[in-house]
Amino acid sequence: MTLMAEGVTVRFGGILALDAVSIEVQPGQVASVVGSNGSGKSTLFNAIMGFAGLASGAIRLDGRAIHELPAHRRVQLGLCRTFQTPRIDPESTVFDAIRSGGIMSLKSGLFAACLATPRGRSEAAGIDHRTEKVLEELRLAHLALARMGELPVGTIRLIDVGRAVMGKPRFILLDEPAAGLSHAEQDALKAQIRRLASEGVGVLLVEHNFRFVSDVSDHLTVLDRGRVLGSGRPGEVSKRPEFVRSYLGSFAGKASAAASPRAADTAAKAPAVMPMPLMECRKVTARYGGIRVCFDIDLDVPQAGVVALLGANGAGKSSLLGAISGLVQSTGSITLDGQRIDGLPAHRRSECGICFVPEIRGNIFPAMSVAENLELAQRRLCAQALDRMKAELEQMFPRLSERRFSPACMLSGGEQQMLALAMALSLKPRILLLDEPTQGLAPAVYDTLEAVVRAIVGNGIGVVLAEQNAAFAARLANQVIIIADGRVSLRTGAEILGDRERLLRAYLGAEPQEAA
Amino acid sequence: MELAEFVVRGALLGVTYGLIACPIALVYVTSGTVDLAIGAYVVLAAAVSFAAPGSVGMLLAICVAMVAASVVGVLSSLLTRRYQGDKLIVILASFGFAMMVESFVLTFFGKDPFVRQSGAAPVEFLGMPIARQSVISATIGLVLAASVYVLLHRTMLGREMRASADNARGAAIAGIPVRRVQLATFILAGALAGIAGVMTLHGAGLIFSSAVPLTITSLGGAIMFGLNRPLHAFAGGVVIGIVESLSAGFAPSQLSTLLPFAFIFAVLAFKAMHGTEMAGGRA
Amino acid sequence: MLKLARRVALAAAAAILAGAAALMPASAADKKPFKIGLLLSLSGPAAPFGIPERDAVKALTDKLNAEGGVNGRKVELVVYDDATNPTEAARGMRQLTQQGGVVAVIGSTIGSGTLAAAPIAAKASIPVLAPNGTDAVIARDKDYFPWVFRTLPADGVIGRNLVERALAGGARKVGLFYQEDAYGKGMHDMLATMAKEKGFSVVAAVSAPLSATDLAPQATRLRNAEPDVVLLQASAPALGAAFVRAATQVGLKAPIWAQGALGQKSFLDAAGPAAEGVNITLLANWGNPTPELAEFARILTEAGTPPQGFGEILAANAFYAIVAAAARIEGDIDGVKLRDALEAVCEIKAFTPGFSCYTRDNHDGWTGAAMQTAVVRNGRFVKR
Amino acid sequence: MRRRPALLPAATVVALAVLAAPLITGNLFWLDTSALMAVYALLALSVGVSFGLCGILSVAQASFAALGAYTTAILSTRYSLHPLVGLAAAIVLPAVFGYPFARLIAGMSHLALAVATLLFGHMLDIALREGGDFTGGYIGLSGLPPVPGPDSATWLHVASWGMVALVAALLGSLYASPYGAGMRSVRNDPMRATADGIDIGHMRGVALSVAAGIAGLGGWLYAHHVSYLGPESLGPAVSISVLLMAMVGGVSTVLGPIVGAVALTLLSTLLPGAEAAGMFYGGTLLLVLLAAPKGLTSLPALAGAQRGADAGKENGR
Repeated sequence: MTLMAEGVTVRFGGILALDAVSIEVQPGQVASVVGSNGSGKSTLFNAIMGFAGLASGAIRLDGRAIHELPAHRRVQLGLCRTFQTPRIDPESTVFDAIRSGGIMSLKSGLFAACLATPRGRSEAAGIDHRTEKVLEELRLAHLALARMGELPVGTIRLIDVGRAVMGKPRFILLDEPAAGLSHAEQDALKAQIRRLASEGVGVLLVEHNFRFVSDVSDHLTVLDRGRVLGSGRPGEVSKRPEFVRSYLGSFAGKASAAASPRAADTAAKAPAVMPMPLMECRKVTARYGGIRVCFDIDLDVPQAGVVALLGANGAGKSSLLGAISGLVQSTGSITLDGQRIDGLPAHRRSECGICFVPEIRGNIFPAMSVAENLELAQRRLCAQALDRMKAELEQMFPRLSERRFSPACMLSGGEQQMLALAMALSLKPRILLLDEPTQGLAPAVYDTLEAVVRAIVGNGIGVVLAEQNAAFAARLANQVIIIADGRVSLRTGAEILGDRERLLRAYLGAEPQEAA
Repeated sequence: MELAEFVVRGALLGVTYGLIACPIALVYVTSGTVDLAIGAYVVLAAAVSFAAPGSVGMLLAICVAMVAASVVGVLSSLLTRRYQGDKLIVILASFGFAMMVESFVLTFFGKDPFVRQSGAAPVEFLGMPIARQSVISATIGLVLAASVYVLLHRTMLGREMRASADNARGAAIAGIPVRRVQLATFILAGALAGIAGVMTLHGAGLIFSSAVPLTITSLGGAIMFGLNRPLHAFAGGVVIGIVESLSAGFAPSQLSTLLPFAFIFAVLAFKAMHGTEMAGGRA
Repeated sequence: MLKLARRVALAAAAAILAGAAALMPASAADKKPFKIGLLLSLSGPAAPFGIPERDAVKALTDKLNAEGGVNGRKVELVVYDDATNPTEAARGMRQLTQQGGVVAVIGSTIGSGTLAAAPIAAKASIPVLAPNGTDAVIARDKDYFPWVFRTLPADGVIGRNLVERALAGGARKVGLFYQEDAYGKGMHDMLATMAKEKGFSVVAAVSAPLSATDLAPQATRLRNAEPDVVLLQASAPALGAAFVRAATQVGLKAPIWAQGALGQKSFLDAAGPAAEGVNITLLANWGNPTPELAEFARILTEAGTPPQGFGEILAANAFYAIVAAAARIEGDIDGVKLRDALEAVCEIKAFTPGFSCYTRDNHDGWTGAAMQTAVVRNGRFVKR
Repeated sequence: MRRRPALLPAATVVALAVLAAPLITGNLFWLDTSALMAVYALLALSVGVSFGLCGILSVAQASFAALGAYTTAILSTRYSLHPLVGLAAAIVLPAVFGYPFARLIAGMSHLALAVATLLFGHMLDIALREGGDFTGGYIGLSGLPPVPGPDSATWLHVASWGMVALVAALLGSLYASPYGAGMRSVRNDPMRATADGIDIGHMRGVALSVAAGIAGLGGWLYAHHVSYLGPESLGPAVSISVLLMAMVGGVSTVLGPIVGAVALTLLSTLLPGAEAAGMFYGGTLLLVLLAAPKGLTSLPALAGAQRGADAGKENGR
């Protein structure tokens, strides 16, 4: 009576996404998987559910190998999952969204549905009844008729859990269910998870919110770059150094001593609050369609200074940067050098000097060569400026000229990050928005990256740095803003780096919300 | 030898399809939609060039095709701006526009075929007589395909187009006005279709109702090898021409029209079964 | 939408006013006018035939009315475009017979349109004059047979005639190019039967859809089969021209015998020098006209629609058949009277020779003698 | 009111048909138009089920109708079977064909699937033309028996719209049921649907099968109403125009395709005809698509949503 993954290995092209990972969930147990971005948590879910093929290993349910079965058969056998990015139809009602989780349990088919036979109707009524029950358990009954698109992301996640529960699963896999949930919603979710476990359902949880994880889990597995780093009871695991490293950034432990003085240096050069910020954001709220992902955020960016946005995955950092750059729908005001820019389309904001480097190097053109990428970014420069820019970049990123003719997608992660920064600089930005520049990079690159960002700041550019890797961010930052659940949870100077306990608390959303 | 002749004739015939398939793919990569009026621009250009002889007429014809294409470009922009996502509406709208153009051509340029023959003697190629015009058309077709390659890979506009296709978000970040680039692609597609029209006028000729069959065959050719590569689409068009020719040359006449359709259908079904579809199309 | 509705309303009002204006002089005349319905393909693939048909009837009607009409009765036309679609043809017939108040219908341009529409006309007791050769249109076993009259020789008759003339020179190996529709396919099937009867062989039969443009592969296949003579069964001028051009290009040297439907100016224009030497069996030859035909050409040219091909002839045959029948009727004209009168018509002011008589059993009227052989010389059809 | 109102579309159809009856009976042309609208409405509903409900962008609905129409035409002319026998065959045959066909093409992207189904339509068209005496070849089949029942004008109106209302009632019930919700989730998000335990391949097969059956019914009505059937009658061009009808009316509701069929048939009847017809028709189509890209039935909701969005913007500033 267990769900087991045995030595699961998954490859995407040449990349080893999971390397012989084994994990086990018992009925009535809550097991969690934690790990940084790109550690393979979602891939593990996909492998268990049948959305990703195994290179080797096995998935067993009650001892029976199920990894040859198509995904929907596995669901029918009693596995169920939620998605990290909720997959919703914004037009459907909450009631319908939850109800759809129960459809596979229908015994009557098409004819019953078309003819509305008594049996079909009673089955439908049964599903409706269960839906109502789940709504009540989640304390969402008042929202039954609301459209999914109008709800905040936290509520949507909760609904997604309800949808999974509807299928009466024996094992339920929750992919970051607590990201973006308010405390009250988190409590409702915790209660729901505990109830499920007490009813004998096995729960496998992937979650960044460590407080949440430690509250509900019986067992914890730490994944790091596709491998199991360690496992055990939550209380024990969180004390192990490898966990802290994986969670706060790979060199947090070793760097903390060295980083503080450097950060303090920078802080001394540029005071935490500039008298006249270069960019001011007031009450910025970002939304995708109808889903709001961060709320009323104020942000000032000084010239030649670094503001670090910290927070767990899904806290709303990227959305805020997207909102500032014009790629994500938003409300609130954004002023650059006294000029309102919030009404402009993204490419106009780029011309004004707002330059965004999205996560995973989202500003480069993978199919085009390095030279073409740079030419595109430099196309507005006059001949003189172009020569100067080329010389500057040559000096800053010597690797890039060596690889100028290879397509960007063939570069290593570190080289791609350099290209992404080079392209951003080519646009002559005044404000640079960096989203998780360290994501997926080997720690060896961190020092280079740090030097580059320092050089950029030295040129008088204001930088907003969104990072999960707190240690890396804090080495550069003049000001640190910690975002949890789409809201500012702590606003402080770089000195917080010295106080790892407090940083961890704020980071995990345990710090009291910012006093307005 | 016989086989070779049918292949060569098919390739010559396929150049026209290729020249229509190529802009279909161009529009698709930059704006994710399909302009079903592309065949209508071909007919429109042929009609204008037929009515206004000489090189001025040809230029005028190509310009008219570009103007018509820009109408669909603007429509596409309007429709996607107001209602993000649904590319099907744009495709249907372009079909509506194609109906308008066909009717316009019939009303103002008449029902008769648009053909202008040179009367030049055929040339010998590997011992087979081939119309001089076919050679010229094939040359123009290859030159245009090469120009599309050069445009995409050696000019800034081309890079902006590829960038918009490769990573629209990144393009916006780099300050590329993606919508304007998309409109430019529509107009460029119109120009290519216009040239195809003028070419066909001097070759096989066409009539007001040729637009839809041309579009469907070319779209089939374009989609076979991946709609997101303009040059692959061109090759797809040429392959369709060859299949048509072989089918006309060897199959019983009852089957000769059916086989090219069955060929495209089979390629699409094969791709879908082997999961290469994802790489082939984004829609 | 409101604007559209208003525009439609305005257009309707204008149409009513115009209609009323047109009625004024007619009502002032001695006798009530009668209406003829035109159910023709004015758009879609068959528009190249439907449009000249409409233009010819319009020109002839204007002339007739100017001359005082038929026994003092003027003729009015009600036009419906079936868009080369049998569904629309059926609907159009319903509109013409129910709302149009017509006493006869000319149409449809192609056989399937007539086949779809004829039962409706029969139910409404309105005679139909079909300007197409599709054999099934005049099939005796159909309920609507008493109501349909053909205004040219049937496809079977024309086809047989063409084959006989083409083989008169002693050719034994025949190649065929046909367009993929009822017209082309009918020839293909008949040729196979005739080959058995007469002992010649069909060495290659190739086809293309009406939308085809480049026919070099088809011409090559025919060339490789080395026929003595090539039959060309196409009605679409673009397709016929594309074929003869391809034939010249690929070096297909055998003489080409084309079916009369290609006897059109647009075929000559589109084919250019490639048409030189092509033999054709014509219903009427605009290039070498009889005095009557020259007069018809003058009427058409004055109306701004100069003659193009055979569509005008077929439509004129239909028109004059109706006129001849109407002339025999005293009192009010209705469908039944007109049909009965048509079945007694032996004299039509037709431009196609070979009209025998419409009788109760013969609704075909024209025989193979209608056809005359011509050859293309210097861009004109000349008598062979 | 959590349930979608299952019988509302059918009731609306009945009400409108009754209201229109006095205008139509006694006028054979409008009666004819009304029956044809019903045929198109059935075909557009078929698009609604395949694309609107389950996300299969099939451009072969008229070809399914042709399958049904030819089935009943051959049965009633060649074998002199009663049209009601043909009715069963005309629905069942396309439905049985639809399932494996859907499994074959379901892996394609929207666009490839649209092209493939359009090509299928062309192939069927050629097969029918080359079918010789069996299918009537290029000439088609004529002299089909009329729609069974009293030979009265009103009956045709009642029978054809009765069929539409019946299908609308069945579909209304399907759309409102959990099973229909399953199909809708296959359209919205196949991955999500899989995670809900739905076999999306099977679901698509069922949806296309139902759609083909409805199209077959439309084909039956066409065959016995027009009484002539040729290859052009229900060819690929009709597939495209019924797709347009469904989209113009609103493809994801039961009523939308019916509204679209009525609207576009009226449009083509009322707009000036002949050579310039395409300009008027195409132009009006563009205007409608610009005004209501989610379909005419979405117009009221759309106006509301627009107001909401404007209000949101003002708040934001």
